[in-house]
Formats: sequence, C-alpha cells, structure tokens
Amino acid sequence: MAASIGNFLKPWRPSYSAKFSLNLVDYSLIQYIRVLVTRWARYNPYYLEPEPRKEVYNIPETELTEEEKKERELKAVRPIKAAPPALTSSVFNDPMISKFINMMMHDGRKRLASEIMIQTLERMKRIQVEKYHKAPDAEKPEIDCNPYAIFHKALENCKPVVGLRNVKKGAKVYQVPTALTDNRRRFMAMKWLITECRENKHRRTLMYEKLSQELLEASANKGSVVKKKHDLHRMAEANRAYAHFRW
Amino acid sequence: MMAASTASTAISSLCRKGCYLRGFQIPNDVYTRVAYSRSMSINNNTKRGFPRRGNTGSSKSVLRESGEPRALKMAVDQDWTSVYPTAAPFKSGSVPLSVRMGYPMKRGVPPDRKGNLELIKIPNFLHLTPAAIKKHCEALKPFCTEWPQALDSDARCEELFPIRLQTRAFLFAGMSQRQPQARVVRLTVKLSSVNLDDHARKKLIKLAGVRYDKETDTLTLNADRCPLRKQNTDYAMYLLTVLYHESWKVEVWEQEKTRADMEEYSWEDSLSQRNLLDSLRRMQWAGPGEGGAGGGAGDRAELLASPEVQAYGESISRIKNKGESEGTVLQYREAVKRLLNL
Amino acid sequence: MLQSVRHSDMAASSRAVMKSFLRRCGQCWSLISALPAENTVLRLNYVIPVRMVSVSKSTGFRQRNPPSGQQKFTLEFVKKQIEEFNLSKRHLANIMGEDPENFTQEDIDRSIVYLFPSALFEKKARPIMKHPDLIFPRQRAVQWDPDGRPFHYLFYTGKQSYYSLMHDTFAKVLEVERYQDRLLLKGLFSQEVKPISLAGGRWLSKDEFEEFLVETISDQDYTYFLQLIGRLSSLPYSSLEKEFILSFHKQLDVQASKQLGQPLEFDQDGVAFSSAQGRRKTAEATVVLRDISSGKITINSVDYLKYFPSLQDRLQLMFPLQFVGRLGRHALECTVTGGGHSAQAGALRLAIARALLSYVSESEKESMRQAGLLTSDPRLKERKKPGQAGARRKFTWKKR
Amino acid sequence: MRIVWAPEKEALATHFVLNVIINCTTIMALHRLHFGLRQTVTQTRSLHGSGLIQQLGSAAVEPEPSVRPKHAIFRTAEGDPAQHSEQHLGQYYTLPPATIRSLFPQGLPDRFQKQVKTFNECSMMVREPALEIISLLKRADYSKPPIHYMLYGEKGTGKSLSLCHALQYCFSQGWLILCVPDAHLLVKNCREILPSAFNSSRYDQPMLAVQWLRNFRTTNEHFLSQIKTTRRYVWTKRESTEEGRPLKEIVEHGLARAKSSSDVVGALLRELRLQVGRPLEGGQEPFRLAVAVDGVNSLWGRTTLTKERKIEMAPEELTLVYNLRKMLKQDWSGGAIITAVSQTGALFKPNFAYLPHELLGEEGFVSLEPFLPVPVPVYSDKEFESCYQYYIDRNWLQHEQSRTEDGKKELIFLSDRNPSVLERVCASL
Repeated sequence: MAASIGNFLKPWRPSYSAKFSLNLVDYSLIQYIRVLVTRWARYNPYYLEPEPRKEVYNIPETELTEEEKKERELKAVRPIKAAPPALTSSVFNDPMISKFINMMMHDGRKRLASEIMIQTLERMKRIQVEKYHKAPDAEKPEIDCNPYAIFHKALENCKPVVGLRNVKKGAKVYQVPTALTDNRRRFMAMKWLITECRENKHRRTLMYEKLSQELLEASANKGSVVKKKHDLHRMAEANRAYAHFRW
Repeated sequence: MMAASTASTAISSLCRKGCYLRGFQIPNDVYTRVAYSRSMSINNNTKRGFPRRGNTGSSKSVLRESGEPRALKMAVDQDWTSVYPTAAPFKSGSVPLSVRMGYPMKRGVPPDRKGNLELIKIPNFLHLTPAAIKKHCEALKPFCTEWPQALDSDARCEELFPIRLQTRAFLFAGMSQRQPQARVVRLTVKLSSVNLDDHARKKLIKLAGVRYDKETDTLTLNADRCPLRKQNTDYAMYLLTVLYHESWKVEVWEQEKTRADMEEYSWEDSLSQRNLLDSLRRMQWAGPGEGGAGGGAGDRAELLASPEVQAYGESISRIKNKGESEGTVLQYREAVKRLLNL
Repeated sequence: MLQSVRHSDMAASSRAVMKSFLRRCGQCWSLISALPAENTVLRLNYVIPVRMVSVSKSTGFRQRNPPSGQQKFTLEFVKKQIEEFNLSKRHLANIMGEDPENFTQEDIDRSIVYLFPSALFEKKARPIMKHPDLIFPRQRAVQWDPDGRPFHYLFYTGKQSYYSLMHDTFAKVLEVERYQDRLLLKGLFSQEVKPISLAGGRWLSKDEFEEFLVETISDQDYTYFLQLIGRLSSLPYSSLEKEFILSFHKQLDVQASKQLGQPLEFDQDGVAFSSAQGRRKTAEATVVLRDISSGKITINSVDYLKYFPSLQDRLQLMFPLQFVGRLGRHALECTVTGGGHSAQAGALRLAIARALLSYVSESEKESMRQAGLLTSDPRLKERKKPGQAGARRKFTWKKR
Repeated sequence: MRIVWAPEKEALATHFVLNVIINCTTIMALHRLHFGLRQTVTQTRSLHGSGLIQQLGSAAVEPEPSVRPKHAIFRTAEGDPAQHSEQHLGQYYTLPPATIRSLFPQGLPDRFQKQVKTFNECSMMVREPALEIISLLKRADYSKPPIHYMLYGEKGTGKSLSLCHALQYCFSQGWLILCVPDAHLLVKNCREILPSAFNSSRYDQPMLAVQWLRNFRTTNEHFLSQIKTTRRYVWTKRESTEEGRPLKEIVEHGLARAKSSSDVVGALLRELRLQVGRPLEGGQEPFRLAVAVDGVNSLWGRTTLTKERKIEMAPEELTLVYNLRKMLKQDWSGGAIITAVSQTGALFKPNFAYLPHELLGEEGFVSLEPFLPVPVPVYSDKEFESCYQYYIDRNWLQHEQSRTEDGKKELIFLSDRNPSVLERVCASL
C-alpha cells in the first residue's frame, strides 16, 4: 500500500519499508537513519524537537542568520514532537539544572531528585543570605547569594579541560591526553559532583546538605571535586609524552 | 487405480454417513468428484447422470451454468420495495449494485458481490430503504388513533404516568441477533408521586438504599435477573409493590429508634443545645444585672425562642445535615457572632 | 504507445471525495495524492518507457484459487465494469429514492453505509462501491512483440523501468555538469545561482516510487535512486532540470494552517468559553476555559494546588497559559481520568493548549505548535516482552 | 529535650531523639565549614530551645534597624500589636527578640524559624484573622466566660502565625499566657508513658509535662510568685505543697520530680482556672488568662499511643489532654481561648480536611461549642505584593527572572497565593 502524506504525520509505526519512506532533503542522512529505527520509536524522523522558549519566536525575520531562517522554514512544514514533561516555557526553567536532576535520578524517581535539587539550592541560598545579613555593609556586595549563579560557577570550575583516553598500542595501554567535547566536560563535572556526594558522605548527612556544601566549595574553586579535576589535569600533564598516540 | 474407481461408489456413500476409512488409499480427485456427482444426481433428477469415468486431468467443469442473474434485467426505475419486501439475506443475483467487499490483498481488488460470503454475513437494510419506510408509514396511517388530548405536555405525562420503564433494543452486526443487555429493565419513579407518609417515606428510602437518589428524588430499580424482558418487567413492578407495602408497615422494633439512627440531625434536645443553654446561662449569671436566677423551665423556653438561638440551631443542623463547607461554617460564624454580641 | 489509466472524468468529482475513498483502496492513492491541490491533472512529468495496462490473461475464466499477488485484468473487462458501475449507480439512486442525475460518489458512500452496515474494524474490508478505475490498479502491458522479442533494451535486467530511470537521471546530472563547465569556461558561472530549494518537502516514498515504476525494487535500489536524485538537485544549476526533479518531490502541507481552534462559545452570562480534550498515556482530560480574569482553576472540582502538589506538574499546567501570556486571565474547569500524576498533567496541558487556540492569533498558534504544545504525546510505556524481565531488561544470566 | 514547634510539618515520622542528633550533626558540619559562624554554633549546641532563640535574638539586635528604609510600603514601624489596625493590613512588623525569647521559648513554626534565622530578624505580616481576634479581645467583656476563637483554614495559610500574633497581643497586655504550641505531639510518638499515680485510669507523659512546665515558667515568670495555691496538694506520701504557697513552688516541684509533673500541670491549670479574674492577694488587679492551643483537634479523636496489650489509648486517658480539655471548657471567666485546628500533624484525618467539624469530629465539635470560627484565607493581592516586596528586600528572591513581571505572575500561579507554598517555591529561586 502506498504511503500517504497523512502517514508521515501519524505516530511512527516501524515497519520494514518505513525506514526508507523518509523525507530526506539531505540524502546523506539515510545511512544514519537506518540505525535509528528502534522497536518502540513513536516519532518518525520527520518530527522536529520543540522549542519552548518564548522569546525565540519574537525575533524579527531580519535579524536571523541564513541558517536560522532555513530552520524556521523547515519547522513550518514539519511536525513537531510534543514537549516532554520536564520542559516548560517558565522563566525559571534552567536546562543545566534539569540535566543535573536527571543525572541524579535513580529508578525514575524524578520527584525525589528534583526535590533534592530544590533543597540544595535553598540551602545554598540560606547560607549565603544569612552571611549577607550578618556581614558589615562594606562586605555585602561581595557575597553572591544567587544559588543559580553559584551552581553554574561551581559546575564551570569542575569541568576538566583535557581528559585521558585509553589507547592500545602494541599490547600496551597508554593513557593519552585528549581534548574533550563540551558535552563530555559537562558530564564529567556533574558525575564527579554526584558521586562525590553519594560516596564520600557521612552517614547522617543528607544528600542536599552535602551537595550544597560541595557546590559552595567548588564555586570558590576549592573542595574535593576541584581537586579531582586538578588530579586529572596533572595526569594529563604527566602523560604528555603519549599525546601523539591520539591519531 | 481401477480398483479404486470401482469401489468408489460404495466408499462415497460410506463417507457421506460420516465413516472414516483409513485402510483405503484413494486418489483424491476421484473421490471428490464421485461424491459431488452423487449429490447432484440426488438433488435434481437430470438426465446427465454420472460424469464419464476415466476422464481424469481434464479441466472441463461439471458446474451447471447458472442462468442470467435477475439483476441484469431490472429496469433503472423499478419499484425496489417489491424486490426486497421484507428482511432477507443479500442475494448477489437480485441486487443490481456493483458493490464489493473484502480486504484487498497485495495491491489487489476487493472481491465482488458474486458469491461473496462477507456480504451475506453482515446485516442489510435493503428492505428498509427510505422509500420503503415512507411506504410503510403511509400504509399504517389509517390504523393510527389520535394522541390523547390530556397528555399535552411532558409534565402532564409524568403526572399521570409516574412509572417509567426503560429497555434497550440493540442493532447488532454480528452473528447472533441476541443481545444479553436487551433483557434488562430499568424502572424509575419519583418518590413524590408515590403515596407515602413521612414514616413510610423514610423507611422506603432506607429499604431502597443506593437505589434512591436524593438529589433527583427518584427510585431506580434495575431488573436483570430473568432471561426475558417480560419477566424482568414483571419483577420490577413486583419489587415496587413490595417496597410500597413494606414501607407502610410499622414493626415493633421501629419503636426502638434512637437519636443516632435518625436520618437527619435535629438540634432540638441535642447535646449541642444543652451545651449552648449552659453557657448562655453562665453568661447571664456572670453578666451584670440580667437576673441571677436562671435554670427554670420558663427561662429555657425564653432562651430558645430568641432569634439568635434559633439561628444558631439552624446553622448547626445545616452543618450536620448538608455537610460542612466554607459556606455553612461562615453561616455558623455569623450565628455565633450574633449570639455573643460580637 | 503509452497509456495512462487515469481518466480525466475522475477529475470532475471533487478532490475531497477522492481522497476519502482513495484511502480505502490504497493502490492508487499515491498517484493522486501527488497532485497539488489546485489541479487534479497528473503531475508526474517523467514518463516511463514501458507499456502499461492490458494483459493477455482472460478474466472470463476464474481460477478456483487465484494466485496470490496481483491479478490481471483485461481492458475490456475493466470497460465492462465501468459500464456496470454506471448502471448500478442509477440503481442505487433509485433504491434510495434520490435523483440519479446528481448522485455523487459521496451519496454512494453514504448509501452503501446505510444499506450494508458493517462493523469491521478494518475499514478497507468494509463494503465499497467505487468507480472501477479507482479499484483496479494500474498495470503493465505486454513487453514483447509477437516474435517474443522485448521492446526495451533493459528488459533482461528484470527492472527495466527502474534502470532506465537511473540512466536518464545520471544523463541529466552529466548534462547539468557539462553546462556548468561551459559556463565556467566562459567565465559566466555565477556563485549566486542556488540549487532549487527543496525545504519543506520530501522525495517519493518507496511505495510511491514503486507505484510509479510499476515494478518492485529493493531497498538498496531505492537508496541509490535517492542518492542520485539528491546529487542532481544539489548542483548549483539544478534548476535546469527543475521539472524532472520536482516530479519526484512532494511539497508537504504547511503545518501551520492545520491548527484550528473551535470558535468561541458564550454561556448564559455572556462569558466566552471554549473547551477541548487532551490525552497522554492513559490519562484523558477535558478542559473548559472561561474568559474570566479572576477565575479559579479546578481539576476534578479540587483546587489545582491540592491536586498537583508536585511543582513540575503545576509548571506543566502553566506552560500553555504562560506561553501565550495569558496567565491569570482564565478560569479553568478540568476533568481528568486515568494515568499517573505526570500523565494527567500532560493531558491537561494538551487540552488547555487546544482550548487556548480559540483565543490566540494565527502566529501564536504556529509558535504554540512549534513549542510542541499541540502535539499529542504518542509515547507509551513499552511493553514487556516474553523471555525478558521487562521491556529491555533481560533475565539474569545463569550458566545452568 | 525540647518541644519543637511542629517538627511534624517537615517529617512526620522523625523520631524525637534522632531529630536532635541530626540537628547536632548538621550543626557540626556547619561548624567545620563556616568559621565565621562559630560563635552561634557553639552556643546552639546546648540544644535548649531557649538557648537557640537567645542566640538568634542577640544576633538580631545588632545591625538592622538603621539600614531599613523608612518609606518601605510593606513594613510598619508599629511593633505593638495593640496598635495594629486596618491600615497596617498586609504590612510586616518586627518582633523584638526579647519577646520571642520569653513568649515562644519553644520556638516558632519550623519554616518560619528558619526564615528568622536566615533574615536575621523576626518579621510577621499583619493579617486579617489576627487583627479580628485582637479587636474582639479589646472589646470583650471579661466578667463573662471566655470567648473561644478558633482559627481554621487550608494548609499553609498561616494559622499558627496568626495565633502567634494574637498571642503577642495578650502578652503585651500583660496577660498570663498558657500556650500549647503543638497539641498533636501529645497524642503520638510519646516515648515515656506512665500510669498516673493520682488516677489509675489515666496516663502521664512526664517528659512532655516537664518540657511544657519549663516553657510556661519562662513565659510567666512574674505571675508565678504572685499567685498562691488555694488548697493543699499531696504529690506523694512524703511530698506535698501547703495551701497559700506561690505557684512557683509547685512548678519547681514538677520540674524537679518528673514523675508528678503531669499532676503538677493539672494542679496548675486548676489553680489558674479558679483564680483567674479574681483579685489577687495584696490588692493587685486580677490577672487575665490567654489559653492558646495549636492543633486543638488532636485532643479528640484517636491517638497512636497504646496501653498494655496494644490497646489503643483514648485521648482523654492522657492526664495532660484531660486537663487541657477542662481548660477549654468555658466555665471560668476573665480571659480568652484562642485555638487553631490544623490537618498538618493530625492523625487519621483526610489530607485536605481543614474545616472545624471534619477535623474536630462530632465529639470535639460539641464539647467546644459555642466557638467563633475565624477563617484564615490565602494572601490577598495586596498581601502577596507586600510579601513579594519583603522577600526582595531581604534578598530572598535571587533568580534574575523572579524580579521581573513575568516571574511574579508565575509565582502567583505556582503558589496560588498560598503563603506556605509561596515560601517553598521562593526558597529555591
């Protein structure tokens, strides 16, 4: 049976021929899409990701770059995926925070994870605001009370610049320093923060207490996570000689 | 091969009786053909007789050519209601429509109507076309009587015929015409239209339990135990009768009714009332110049008669009977304010 | 030499009717759906060097067990069917007591549903009465002459129309390249010339492509074709072969125009309201959106703060209202059943977004769509599989 | 041990002792971290509720008043609750630390307590319900039996804080304050329960009683020596208190002898009930009595405490509850009863119950009648605005977007102007 346009807008029903009934403006995508088909995929490849930010739509046409214009055109004709439950247009929406929540989540208990995150932010703010109110007037402007700023700063401080990769050369495994992608850097920083708080924790401290403490320290470029980063940098420095094994 | 064909008549008759022969190895085509031809010869006494034997492998059909279908001869402006006067299964020969039915396999074509079992399976409305319905109505009209003058409005109908019986008829495109839900009968009646006094009414509500809806004041009886609709209808009417008579009876144990068994909370003589009177007396006693004595029966009546106390009692019973809500609590608040002169 | 089965008289009947009915007998659908909305003439410019229609087999004889796969029909047979259809259309009009002259396909469909009510789930298996052209598929004619020699030189490849198309396409690629080279030599080649824009469209799907070729091809072949046509269209001067390229390309409808809100209704107090449904996972929600500035939001007659103690769910509820900047301007009356708290919030979000459509402007509708507010989330819990502990999880491996 | 003001609002099942330990460790962790806070920390570790407050109070005195902008619309300089009127509605007033120390030795509601610590000041909003009670208290005729004001409202609307406000008025008028900060604690999770020596069908809760007596003593220090006992109390065979001794003596006795502390509470309440509104010895003016019970609904209904053989205990079998109930009967004169019903912390009550009848139950409702229900609503627009401004002023809203108009609208939607929810939503912004 021939596919109609309507079929492309319907939920994706994977079938043998369906993976080829693609709208490929860029035909090089074909190779990629062939592996994309999973058993339970519900969106066909026509669907594009949603954009919840309000201000994006208010930019006038003239200020857009060529690529953005093209994307806008494409979006007008393509179906869009439904926004996932964690995504909103709220002004308080922070993708980095929600990423962190997702990384902290165990067993799909999102509510717990996000509660921990909220408590962490609250605690950081409490500590800082209390400090602020107690400080003499001259010192006040120096105290940063914004938990979001602290969080981002801490995360930035925890991100490693170079990483190590195992390369096997002649029955020997070398640890080769490599540049990291942004994604990888972010991942490592978050992972370190979380594992640090989970594992090296006193029995009776709650997760949010430890996490807020760790974040505050990291934002001041101190603490065990930053130390871990420095360790990694030192390792990379030590293994500098192997750098040419990268290729 | 030869042996098999000579034995075939006997075998075929055996087979038609439902016996199963395991020992014999018969070529399939011979057997089927024989069985087939035998049945033909029984059905219509034609001169054809048996087909020639030994003519194996030929594709010559023994099917009788059916005549020209009737549909071909039909005029385009014929009277259709005479072709399908009553409900009848679909006959491909007498329906002049090029209708098809069936799933088109692999870029195929849905099978046409000739010999199409699917079309016979589904119900059809060939006998109930709009034209036929119109005709039926015309024919029935002379036999209809006039609508009673008295029943001019819905309210009047309800007043004169308070009992309403509801049943459902099903149109079902399935193998069977029977629908188990069709036997269910629902009887509804407004309690206000039943002749009951206060006691009987309360008792009937208790007896009916969930079948009585307080909001709409209706009693609903569902009868679905019996296999037939008629029986269910009778049972529902019987139930109503029994309920009615039972609720008019006053049993001995009904005298033992206490406050807790009341359907409604009444403030009169309740603990709350006693509390209130107590505290009011205390207040009066403590208050300046409002007479110290108190506690007498006259005093009690006087207190109870005052509008503040009345309003208070009302608000309490509203909370208890209507359920507590923001509104009832606020009313209670107003009552207390007036009572305490705040 | 070449015949198309498409009859121009079909164009007379309205396009909507055809669409609805073509969905049923899908064989021809692709061909018609390729037509742009304004003209119903077949748009495929490229014609295949292969004979179409009419086959040697007789249909007067019916086999007991028709072979699986495509049946073959003669031209005469189809003609006879058409005659019969026209006659039975008049019959049907007579049966239903209507005017036979103005009896459209829509009327036929309606009458058939009335006369033969079928409750089959598969809509394609229900009774139909259509013009034979829409029922009998396009098919291929005899490809060889009386001596038994094939007409086409690619006959023995087994996929003659496919390969001839590939040949032609590549020839066009070369031609365009040669043209570009010539321009380069002359120094007339300009960088401003852009390849034709194919944004917002798609190539023919494999099924459509096969329908067009009247051949079955493999997935691999289809991929090759896509690559080739992609290469052609990415050349700077591809506009030379615009018609050819576009005949394999379909413009998708602009999605924006599809978002229609219900018109606003007014209750007895003159307050505007609109209502809509939404669902996600197993949750189903209904929302009545009133235009009252100091309105309450209740879900199943419970305040939303109580109903959704979790912040994320409330954020979801807020999403559509906040997105169009109408926070605090509406009273919502929601009912929701089934599902968990998150699914319920999602269902409500969809319902609210749909109800809001009645209030917002066209451009806002489009941005709502692009924010993913108007798409019903089709994702579901993945089923558990036999032989596994869960949807993906396997049992713990045990050696014995 | 100390009674924390409704710690149940945070974690219902937290064990009492465990609670303290956790506090302790938290504080230790803090200690390690912030050397600047060392002073505070070392003193908080004493774990006496009063100590905590004391420290807070002393910290609060130092810097603030000079910094405060005078024209701030959300603030009022009027610190005396007696002077509060309609024009102060929705404005914040600051409680002096000394008052908090003596009036609320057991601490304030938990989240508010935290906020006080963070903001380094204790500011409360002047709200309608408290104002109404105060104005009624001003007008009331104290020769008559007391009027029972009952605060009710949905979760997190500020019943406890309104109660505190009203109580502060009474305190400022020099009343005797009899305050039970969280009655729910009486009927659950009680560690020590002993059969009463005075009446064998009742049970004592010595720890809670001692705790309560200590707080009571802190609040009403000067009354205790003025009021004399009216009869002889025999505590045990050997110990007794003679007639005409100051109340201080029996309180001291209760604190010293935990076993008889519950009976001491009973005796104390009896004395107060008898003597309130009557001129004291030595020609002093009669004192007024304010009875305040938060979570009054737990005095009726069910408990989670068990007698021997796991039979559930009824609330009236507890000496403290029994005596408190007597206090709530309006058979004395010269004071007022202010209570609040709350679902938070209550046992066996549906999640969204908040109206008096459904929380008190039939029995409780009848025995408290007639009372004046005082609804505590969510913030009005004005109050919300004031609260929002206050948070901004206190540097509490840190997210850049939270100070914009859009952010404010979102806050209104997310909290639905419910004070407690608003506080929680703002906490992470």
